[in-house]
Amino acid sequence: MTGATREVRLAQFERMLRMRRFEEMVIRLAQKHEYIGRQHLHIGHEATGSAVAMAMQPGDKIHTTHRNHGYVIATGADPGRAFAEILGRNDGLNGGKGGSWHLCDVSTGMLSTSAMVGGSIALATGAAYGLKLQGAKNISFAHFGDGTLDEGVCYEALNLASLFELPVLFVCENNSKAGQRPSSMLAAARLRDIPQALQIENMIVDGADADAARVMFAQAAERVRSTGKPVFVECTLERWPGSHQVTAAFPTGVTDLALAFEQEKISGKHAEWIKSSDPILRATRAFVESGTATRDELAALDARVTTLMEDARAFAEASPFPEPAAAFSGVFA
Amino acid sequence: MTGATREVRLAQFERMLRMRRFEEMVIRLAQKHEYIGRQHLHIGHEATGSAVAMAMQPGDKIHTTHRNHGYVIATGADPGRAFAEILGRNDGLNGGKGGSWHLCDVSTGMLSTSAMVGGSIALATGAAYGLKLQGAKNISFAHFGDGTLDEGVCYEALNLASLFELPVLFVCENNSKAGQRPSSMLAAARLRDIPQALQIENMIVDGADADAARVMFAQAAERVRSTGKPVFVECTLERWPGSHQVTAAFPTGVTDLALAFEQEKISGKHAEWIKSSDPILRATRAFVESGTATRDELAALDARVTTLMEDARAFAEASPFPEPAAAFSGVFA
Amino acid sequence: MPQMNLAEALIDGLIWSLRKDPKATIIGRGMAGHGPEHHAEDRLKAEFASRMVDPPTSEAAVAQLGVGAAMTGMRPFVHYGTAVFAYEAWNQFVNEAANVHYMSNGQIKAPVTFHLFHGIRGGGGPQHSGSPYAMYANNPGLEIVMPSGPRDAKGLIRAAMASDNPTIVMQHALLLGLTEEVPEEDYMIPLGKAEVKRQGKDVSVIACSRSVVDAMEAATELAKEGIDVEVVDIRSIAPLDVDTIVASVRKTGRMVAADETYEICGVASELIATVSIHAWSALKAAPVRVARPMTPVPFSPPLEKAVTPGVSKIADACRKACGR
Amino acid sequence: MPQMNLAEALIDGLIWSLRKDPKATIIGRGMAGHGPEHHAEDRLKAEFASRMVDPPTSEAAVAQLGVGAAMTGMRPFVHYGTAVFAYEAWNQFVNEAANVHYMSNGQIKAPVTFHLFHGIRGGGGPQHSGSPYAMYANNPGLEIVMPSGPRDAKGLIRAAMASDNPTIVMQHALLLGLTEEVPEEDYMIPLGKAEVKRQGKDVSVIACSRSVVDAMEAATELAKEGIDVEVVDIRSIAPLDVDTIVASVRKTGRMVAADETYEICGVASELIATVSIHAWSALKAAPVRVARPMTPVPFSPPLEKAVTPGVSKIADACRKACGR
Ligand SMILES: Cc1ncc(C[n+]2csc(CCOP(=O)(O)OP(=O)(O)O)c2C)c(N)n1
Ligand SMILES: Cc1ncc(C[n+]2csc(CCOP(=O)(O)OP(=O)(O)O)c2C)c(N)n1
Ligand SMILES: [Mg+2]
Ligand SMILES: [Mg+2]
Repeated sequence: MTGATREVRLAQFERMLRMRRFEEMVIRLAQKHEYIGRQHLHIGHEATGSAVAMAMQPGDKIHTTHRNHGYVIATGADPGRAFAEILGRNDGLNGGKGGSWHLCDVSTGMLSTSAMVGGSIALATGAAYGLKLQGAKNISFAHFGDGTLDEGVCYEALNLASLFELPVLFVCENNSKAGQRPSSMLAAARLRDIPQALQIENMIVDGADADAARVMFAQAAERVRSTGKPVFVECTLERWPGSHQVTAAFPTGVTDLALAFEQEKISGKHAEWIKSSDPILRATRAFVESGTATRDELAALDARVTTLMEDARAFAEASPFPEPAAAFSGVFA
Repeated sequence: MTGATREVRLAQFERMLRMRRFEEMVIRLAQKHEYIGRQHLHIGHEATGSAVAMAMQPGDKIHTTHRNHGYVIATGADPGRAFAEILGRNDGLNGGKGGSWHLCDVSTGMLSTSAMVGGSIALATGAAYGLKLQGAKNISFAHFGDGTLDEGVCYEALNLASLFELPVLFVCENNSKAGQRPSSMLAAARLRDIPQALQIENMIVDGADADAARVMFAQAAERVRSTGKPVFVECTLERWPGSHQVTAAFPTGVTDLALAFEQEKISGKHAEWIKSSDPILRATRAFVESGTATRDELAALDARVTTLMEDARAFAEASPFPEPAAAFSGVFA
Repeated sequence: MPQMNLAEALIDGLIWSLRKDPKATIIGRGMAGHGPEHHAEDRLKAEFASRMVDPPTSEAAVAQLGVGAAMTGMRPFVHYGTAVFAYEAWNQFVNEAANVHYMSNGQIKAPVTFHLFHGIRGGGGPQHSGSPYAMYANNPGLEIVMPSGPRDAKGLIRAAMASDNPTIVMQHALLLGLTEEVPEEDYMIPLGKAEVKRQGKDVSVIACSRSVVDAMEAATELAKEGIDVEVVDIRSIAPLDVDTIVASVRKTGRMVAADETYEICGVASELIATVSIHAWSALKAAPVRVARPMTPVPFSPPLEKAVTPGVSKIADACRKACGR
Repeated sequence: MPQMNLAEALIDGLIWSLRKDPKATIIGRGMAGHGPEHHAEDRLKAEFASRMVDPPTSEAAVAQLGVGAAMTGMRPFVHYGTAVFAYEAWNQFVNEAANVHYMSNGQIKAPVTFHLFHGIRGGGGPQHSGSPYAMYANNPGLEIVMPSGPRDAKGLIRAAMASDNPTIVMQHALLLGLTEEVPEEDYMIPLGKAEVKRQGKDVSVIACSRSVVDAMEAATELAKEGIDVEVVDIRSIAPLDVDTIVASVRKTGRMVAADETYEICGVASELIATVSIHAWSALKAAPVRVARPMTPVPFSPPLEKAVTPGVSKIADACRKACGR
């Protein structure tokens, strides 16, 4: 356990709940609306995403990948505008031009989502270079999956970061599956052998353990800030069974916090994931078992978050589609 | 020392001399002819190149880089046709279409020279895949420099070779300088940390020591043949001072075998390279000191090789330029 | 003749290729897409699982895996689920594969087939909607075909796999469900041959890929207005069948070039340039271009629609060419 | 006004860019080439060594180093010694840099400048002679300029560095030694503006990069034959200055498009298509195309010459356009 105050832990939990309830709403939106594109949900990654967001300071930058929703929400973008973007509406974060795969919010430091595998890691390395040249105290974060290590540009970016001593924190979400494949296709024994070979300080953390992840990222970010050099954190996660759904679905059901205490009620093909891998249920259990918060307190928080997401959804669905002419503006600055 | 017979060692030495005298002739041709393009000479790499060529068996394949001349000669291409190609003549190995940077001779297994850094290593990996699919007993060789490790495609190719267990021998000539740079720009402590991280068996050898290189490559090739898996051999070399010459020059002078025994006569700014890094002089010395061959024998061999190269030059210079119409043929098979 | 959708037809072409040539081999997965037609791949897997391999997300080295294997005599079919992924293999396509035969002076060939899903596909957004065949065409040494329907897809894939050259097959992602009668038996459609898909006398729409389908629909609509449209499917941008294109425009005297690559230096530009150079005197009016406008493809449906060449834009272009 | 060769002028443009904007920064080396003009770079190094960095041979990540830094407000100038090296960064140019502004709905910019040496350069052979600007032009979101002389090189580099967009500057490797009077002071040449480099009344040669130099020479030659050639240097393919091009052809009634990108879907194709679409009725004869034929560039000098567009091919094309 950690010495973090109750407030910090609850603040993280609230972020996690927002992330989860956001994604669950996305599934519902996808079931309801025809044009929504393919989604890569961040369910199961909330402990990591929230921990990363909490390690960020004002002025820090982050670049994400296709599995970006959690970061958008955790870093503080307006969920209504995020839903609106996913629906291609005028009030979307990107005015409808980007959609789910390109959500960004420069006001929160989330500079871009690249949906090309390897995009975020190299761009974040470039951002770190920019920050360094400007003498900023800020650092850059790169979010990407384990499959990204297959890409040559990822290796090149790691090398550049190490060689030029760039202040970038590499957040590798290892959900043990690249895309829809059974496992990452890297011939290394451990993912971290790659940054290790390139002399990048690296660590591993249980990416579904909220406290561990928060502590790890606080430390890692501090290392990057104090040394100016890159750090690589591998976050192990058990892939959410819904991840390779082409069409929207709730393979694990809508999250019910009560299940944290009623494990016997968990059944079905994905029981194992729900029981031991779901970071939300794990955190819920930890709060109550350690006496940090009561079930009622957590349920109340959840209710507030659920209402927030409901309002955000209403905002998004009320937003009109952009005028066709908008397609032609903004190609150049 | 090794148990190799005198014949094998002399055969290697002859290849090395051919390689050296070939390159020296290239410098002379470059001084004489206007259109010859930029050359990347293989001087100083002869121990490695000859060792690799001797480890090849009929049906094996090799892909090389811009620093390819040594391999072309060591694997047995006709030096006259190689000179002709470098001069852009009709009798060139590639009919004048390739020039120095793209010499190849399919009859000797030298499938291509790619002048794009990272080209040879990925193509050779593909060739190994082809050989494996065809159930051939043959293996594939990839020649490349240390700077190639900067390229993402190199990393990807290493990963593929390891993952798919492909019979490819990676020959990394580490001349400690990528291109004209003072040193390789890889953040790894050792080049081999990259193949190591990707679980590729790897070794290092003094690439300017003819015997050591020959033995190492014989073993390495045998490993690839018997396991069907890749092996990575790093060959350390001291970069020849002429390597970053934009215009042709003899910074170390035309090689005089006698200098192997008259070290006090070696002077000038590159004395150190000539004294301790030149693989030809090192081999000459080793022969005589171990009593394996006499100075006269070696000098006679050198004279034969020199004549051979002189004849080859004459052949090449007598070859006409191709007809302009030839430019338009052979785009498609 | 059985009905097949394009996904089934391309898988059929692939199956024939593998049956006929033991050197044919497959690198990649998801050959029939991830949409409702994806089950078409099951037949291929059932018969040839052992000749298929699932590579890492390493587009550049994977391309060379194919090229290098081809240089040893194999005939790899390398699939990229979305054309833009192959941007990571640009050098390997245009500067390695394309040069193998020429720069060796014919000593060696690279009979590899690259198969890519391209096009504005509904929700692909700025990064996943690319149609790079005009870019590839601006480089020698690659054969490039763009099947517009199931029958062509099967026959062109067979021909691509039989070709001794590196060949790129560009399949429009939105055509995978398109259905028509397709011969069951093995057949090839020669690379580099255009086909007149509809005879007409008033205006020639020269098109390829999805724009052929749109042009056929526009032609039906325009017939009601008394405009008789000829639709020429170029099928291949390299080689380009200049004769068939020019013959059509000589006949009708008017042309619309319709294609989904971007406007500037795109396929439609080339078609107009080709006709202007070779049949200028036969033109009775200025040629008209329907192409993807110079803007990234936005995600939002009404915006995406605004940048997509389609039936009504092609019909309007025909009206314009005919002075209506 | 001092005489400068193109290498000196481009370095001068760069020096002004660095002086005027503390956010300007340089990634790469050998900005003045490796030929006899390479010393021009010394001035830059003397004044700004601390703002230059020498990257590894990692073209893709190096492109993103520039793009990512640009997204934080820097203005990186990223140099590739030979244009084809940037093929390894294709995705990073056309699918990352080009989309940043649009897909964020204008939230963020990527003011990076990519600088590439292109062209058939004497001995470059099949793999090192690429001129990919037609390919880049077939993609939205990139500004692309091709200076044909020192004065333009300096002014266009300054403008590229001041632009808020990703900009590609394509320098023809063989023009580095070209000398003319270049203003010493700081100035910019607006991106996207063509320039009539020679007034004429019989035929318009629309060209760019090295072909402008060749066209000027051809014009001098043709003047002796009584053919008065107008030479339009488009200078930029994105944006394309359609008005200036069309105005010239409207004046002369005849056009030759001359450019070194490949024939199919190349810049010359675009120029002919543009004129055919916008000024068809002004044409008195079929347009003529001078472009790189569809073959890799062979190494051997006579073969290389055979595939190089040049003075005599442009002159012949003008004669043809004029019916001589
Ligand atoms: C350059 C490129 N190649 C392929 C793809 C297709 N693709 C999308 S997601 C993905 C898997 C990525 O795996 P990982 O990085 O582990 O992320 P995860 O989805 O597991 O979070 C792939 C291959 C792509 N988007 N970009
Ligand atoms: C993709 C690509 N990028 C850059 C270059 C330019 N280049 C030619 S040789 C070279 C250095 C290669 O170094 P190394 O692999 O160590 O080989 P060496 O010349 O030292 O033998 C570079 C960068 C190239 N040919 N291809
Ligand atoms: Mg993953
Ligand atoms: Mg080296």
